Amino acid sequence: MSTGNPAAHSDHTHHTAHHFRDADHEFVTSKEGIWLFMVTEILMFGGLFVGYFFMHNRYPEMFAEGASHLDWRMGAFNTVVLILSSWTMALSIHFIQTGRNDKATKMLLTTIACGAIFMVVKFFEYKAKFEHGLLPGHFFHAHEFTAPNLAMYFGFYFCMTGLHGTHVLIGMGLMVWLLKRNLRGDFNEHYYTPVEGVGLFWHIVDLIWIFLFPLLYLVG
Amino acid sequence: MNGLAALMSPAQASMALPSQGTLLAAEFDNLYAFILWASVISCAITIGGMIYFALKYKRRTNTDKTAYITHNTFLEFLWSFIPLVIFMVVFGWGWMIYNKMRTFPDNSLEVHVYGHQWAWDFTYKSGKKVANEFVVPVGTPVKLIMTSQDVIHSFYIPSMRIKQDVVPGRYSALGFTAEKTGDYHVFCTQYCGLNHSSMLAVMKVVSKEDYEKWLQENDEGLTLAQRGEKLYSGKSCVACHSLDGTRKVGPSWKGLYGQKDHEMEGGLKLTVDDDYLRESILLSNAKIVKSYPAGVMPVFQGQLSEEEVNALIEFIKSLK
Amino acid sequence: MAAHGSNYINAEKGLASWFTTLDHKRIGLMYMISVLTFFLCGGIAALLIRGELWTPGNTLFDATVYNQVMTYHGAIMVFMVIIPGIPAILGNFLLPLHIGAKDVAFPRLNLASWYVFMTGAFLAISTLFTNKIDTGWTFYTPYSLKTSTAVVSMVFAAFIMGMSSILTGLNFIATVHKMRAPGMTMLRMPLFVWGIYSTAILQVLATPVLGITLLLIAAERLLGVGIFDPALGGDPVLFQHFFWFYSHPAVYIMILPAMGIISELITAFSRKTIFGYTAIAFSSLGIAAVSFFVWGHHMFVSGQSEVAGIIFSFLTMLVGVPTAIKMFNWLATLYKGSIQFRSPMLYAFGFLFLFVIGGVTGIMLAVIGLDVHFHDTYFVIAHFHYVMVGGTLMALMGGFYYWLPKMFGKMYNEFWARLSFVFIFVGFNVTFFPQFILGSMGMPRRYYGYLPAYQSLNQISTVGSWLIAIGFLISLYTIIQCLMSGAPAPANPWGAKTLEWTIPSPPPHDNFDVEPIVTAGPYEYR
Amino acid sequence: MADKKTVPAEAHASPHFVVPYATLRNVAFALLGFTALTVITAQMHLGWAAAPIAFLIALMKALLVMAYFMGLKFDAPLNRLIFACGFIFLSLLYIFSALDIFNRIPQLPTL
Repeated sequence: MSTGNPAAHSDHTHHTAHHFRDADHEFVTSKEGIWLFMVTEILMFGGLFVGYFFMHNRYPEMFAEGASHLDWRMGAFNTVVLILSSWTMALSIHFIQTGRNDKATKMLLTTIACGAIFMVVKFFEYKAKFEHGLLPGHFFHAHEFTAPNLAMYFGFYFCMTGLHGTHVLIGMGLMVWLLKRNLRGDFNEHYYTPVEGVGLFWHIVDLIWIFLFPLLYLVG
Repeated sequence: MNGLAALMSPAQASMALPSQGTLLAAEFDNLYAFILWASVISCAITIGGMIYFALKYKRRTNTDKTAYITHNTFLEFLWSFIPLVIFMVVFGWGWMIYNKMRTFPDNSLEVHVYGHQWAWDFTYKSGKKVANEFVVPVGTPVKLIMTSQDVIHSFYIPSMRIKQDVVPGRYSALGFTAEKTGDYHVFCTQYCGLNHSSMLAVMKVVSKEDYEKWLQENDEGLTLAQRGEKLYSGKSCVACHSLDGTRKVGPSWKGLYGQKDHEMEGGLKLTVDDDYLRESILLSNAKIVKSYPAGVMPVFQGQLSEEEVNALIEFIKSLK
Repeated sequence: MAAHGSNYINAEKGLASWFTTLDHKRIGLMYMISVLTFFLCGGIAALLIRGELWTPGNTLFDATVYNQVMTYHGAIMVFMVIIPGIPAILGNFLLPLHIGAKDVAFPRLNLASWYVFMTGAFLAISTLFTNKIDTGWTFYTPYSLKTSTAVVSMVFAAFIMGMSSILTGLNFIATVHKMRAPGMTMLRMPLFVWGIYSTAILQVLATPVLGITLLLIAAERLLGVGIFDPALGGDPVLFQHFFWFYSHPAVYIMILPAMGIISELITAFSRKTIFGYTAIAFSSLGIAAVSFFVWGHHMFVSGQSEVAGIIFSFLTMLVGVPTAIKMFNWLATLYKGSIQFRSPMLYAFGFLFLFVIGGVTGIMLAVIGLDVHFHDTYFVIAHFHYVMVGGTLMALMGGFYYWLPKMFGKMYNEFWARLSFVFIFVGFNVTFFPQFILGSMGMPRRYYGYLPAYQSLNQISTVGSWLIAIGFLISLYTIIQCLMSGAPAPANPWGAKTLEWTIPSPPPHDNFDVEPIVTAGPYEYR
Repeated sequence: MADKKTVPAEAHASPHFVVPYATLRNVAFALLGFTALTVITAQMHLGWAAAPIAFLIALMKALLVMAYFMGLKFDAPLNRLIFACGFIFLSLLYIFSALDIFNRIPQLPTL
């Protein structure tokens, strides 16, 4: 099939799949697919949030006590890190679109680094919780607490941040893949669908953290 | 053909419904009859129409011309609007009945119902406790206040046309006024594990005098073995242990006492004596009889008094 | 236009070419083989259930085994047969053909979703060799948290199969939006596509919530978080909300594509344009939308608040209207048609017959005052089998017979196909009609033992299940015979008007040698 | 629902859009500003108002991310509708469950 792609041909130049009319057709279709996938992410995390709201409504004191065990400084720091990473992710798309792939590489690297920093901070947070026995459910063995079912708060804490952290790790893995392809010269201003897709995924990760931060650390 | 007979016989409650235990059941049956007939008529129209069209417009030749009819707004409005009206009528009617079901008079006789795997316990205001068979007076509003110890159960009295899930950690309620004396089945309708289908109870509706007399009854004057027999059904041993030698979830009690070479999982053989029975009742999972499942029987330590254990063992001894 | 030369079946050779294929038609066939295998498993479980219920006590096995068989019957039939059934088999095969596309939007994703589905399915089946699960397919808490069986493996299996369902759904939505041939406007799409499209929307919007719910069950069991566990301060009724938020729309995931098939069958075998195309198309979307806020009718006696129950009862009535519209429009399509009694059409008649009964009993159950009595009795069992088996399975069978010539380029034996219909249809009614009576008499569902008074009706029902089994065996024979020695099928054996009949049977690898340009609707029988 | 144009791909002149660098930078600063604001308000211990304020700020941040970083402001209307569906149906889950849960007689388990 013809490539609807006027850019220079290298071995890795993207060829429009045979069942699409042209490159634009492929792009809009892929993008819609990505958006549909993002909807499922929202609904999946959303279910967890709904559960959180109902339980929070039932046990406000318990949740407040749980939140007091978290360090809001770490949460705030991680929020800043994720916002910056979201920005650099958006920039890497911007640079590929404007033909500056080397800058995009730097931005992708920064994004991965931010993800890594986020996970390191998360690691230290988790470590502190483990040391204090602030673990979910059956594993909870902290001393000095008042709410009888404080274990539930940490159940939520670990489920929500754990699922979110898994997404961060997946996102980082995808970005390493993007980085490799970008260095190989796969992307140009006409073809950057994978970058766009991973970008949207990464923004979802940011979006969820934007809500998790006040929910778990501030309001409690 | 009991079911079909019930369906055909005009004397019975029609439409295969159980007997009517309350006035509300009669109202229920009226609504059901209405919907049933409306359904029969709509089925007759649609299925009849289908068959009529299918036969009338059967293909004659391979070049039949068909009418090109794309739509008819008036007809389409009609067959959206008429069902909607019917649906709204039955919705409102059902709502009325539901409201009555969920209204509990202040002067109701309150009975606490406690569901657990796989039996029902009932506690009366007087402190009287019974299991799997409870008694209510006729013509008196009754309110059941229900909760569960373990998983969700559901309390269902078909003749009263009422049902309510019994949820652990909270109370739910059922209310009714029985109109006729007699025995009524109670089912558990929320799947609750192994013996879900044996989680039955009987509701005895008796006259007010009999009810008062029953309330005064107590265990005095019964032999130890007789008391054990009451506990056998009361503590739901009956769900898993037969008295006639048939194999249920657990071993039968028939001829159990004194049995020699009673083999356990792991090969241990012992003679069934008072100590073994006592341990098997109180710490049920300490020894498991060979080929029977472990961890099924609840632990009764702290649930039974010393005297009750004795009564049960005496009852087992009496089963030769 | 005989089937000569290259087609999608012989375009590539060898087993490996099937496992790496990106062709939507081949993937459809792979789904067909897997789903039919699972259908056989679920069917055997059904026969075992009915066999055990021959007597009130122990007939074939004890309560432990009964509860497991009942659970696997439900889980297999729901997650592995009916939900993937029509969309993944016929949807995959037909959607691109129907809209004049070369393939679905994301062929690789399509293959991936088959692998994901099979992974989940094997995990589900593998629990049979461990601690067999006994919760019922609904996984109600707290029982599913207390039982010692393989709940975690099973919920992960269902989670994985849910992911597959999501991927299929989003693929189909993008396909419908973006891959239509020139001139194929939304309102020129066949109604089967509308059914699949509405289904896909449900798959994408509802399944993620099931995903998180199942993950939470796993978390409850592994960690003891306590959201759904009353012993830890959770709310088991909240679980039911989460569960039915998915599982009620899932009912429409099962039935909407079936309704699409019926529209195709009725027009083709009446050789007449569909009555009220727009009404049927939009009623699919309407049903899909409304299905998201009626789930509470599964919970009328669960202990949810009475206000919620009444509102859910009211909203449920609204689903009845678009369903009634479809029903009457199909009838009106028959009017002044030229009706041919080929076996697919017999299945369509069977569908209409059974679906009306399933529908009106659905209304009975939606009336809150009546449901209090019928809830969790055999009445409910009978109702949803009338809709799921009498509806979905009838349509699936009709669809199979309708498109078999297109799929394999061979005609089947009409006599055997009709005989199979007779057995399935009669057997179905013999099996499930008595269950309405049992239900009104008060026999609860999921009962291993029952009152002796219920025995005769149960025995009638069991005999019916054997008739159904014979019917499906005849169908199996018919299909095998068709594949082995069927006469070659012409491109358009039925004289139908949708696009798939304009290309040879079986279709070539790329579907359309020349991209079709659509100038009219799908049912232009003038 | 879906666009009814004959050939969807040709309906848009070009589906690509570039979000200007300055816009992305401004949004990033705004997001950092909002983060600071939410931390500050949380330190003020505003009682019942704390939660609504925190969520209002989170909502503003989320809208900024969606509109500019994710480019929904410039994207095809259909994609906007699709993404909105996620939130609409999530709110259905919440609203109808709440309809039950907040209408029950409050019953706390004996912990």
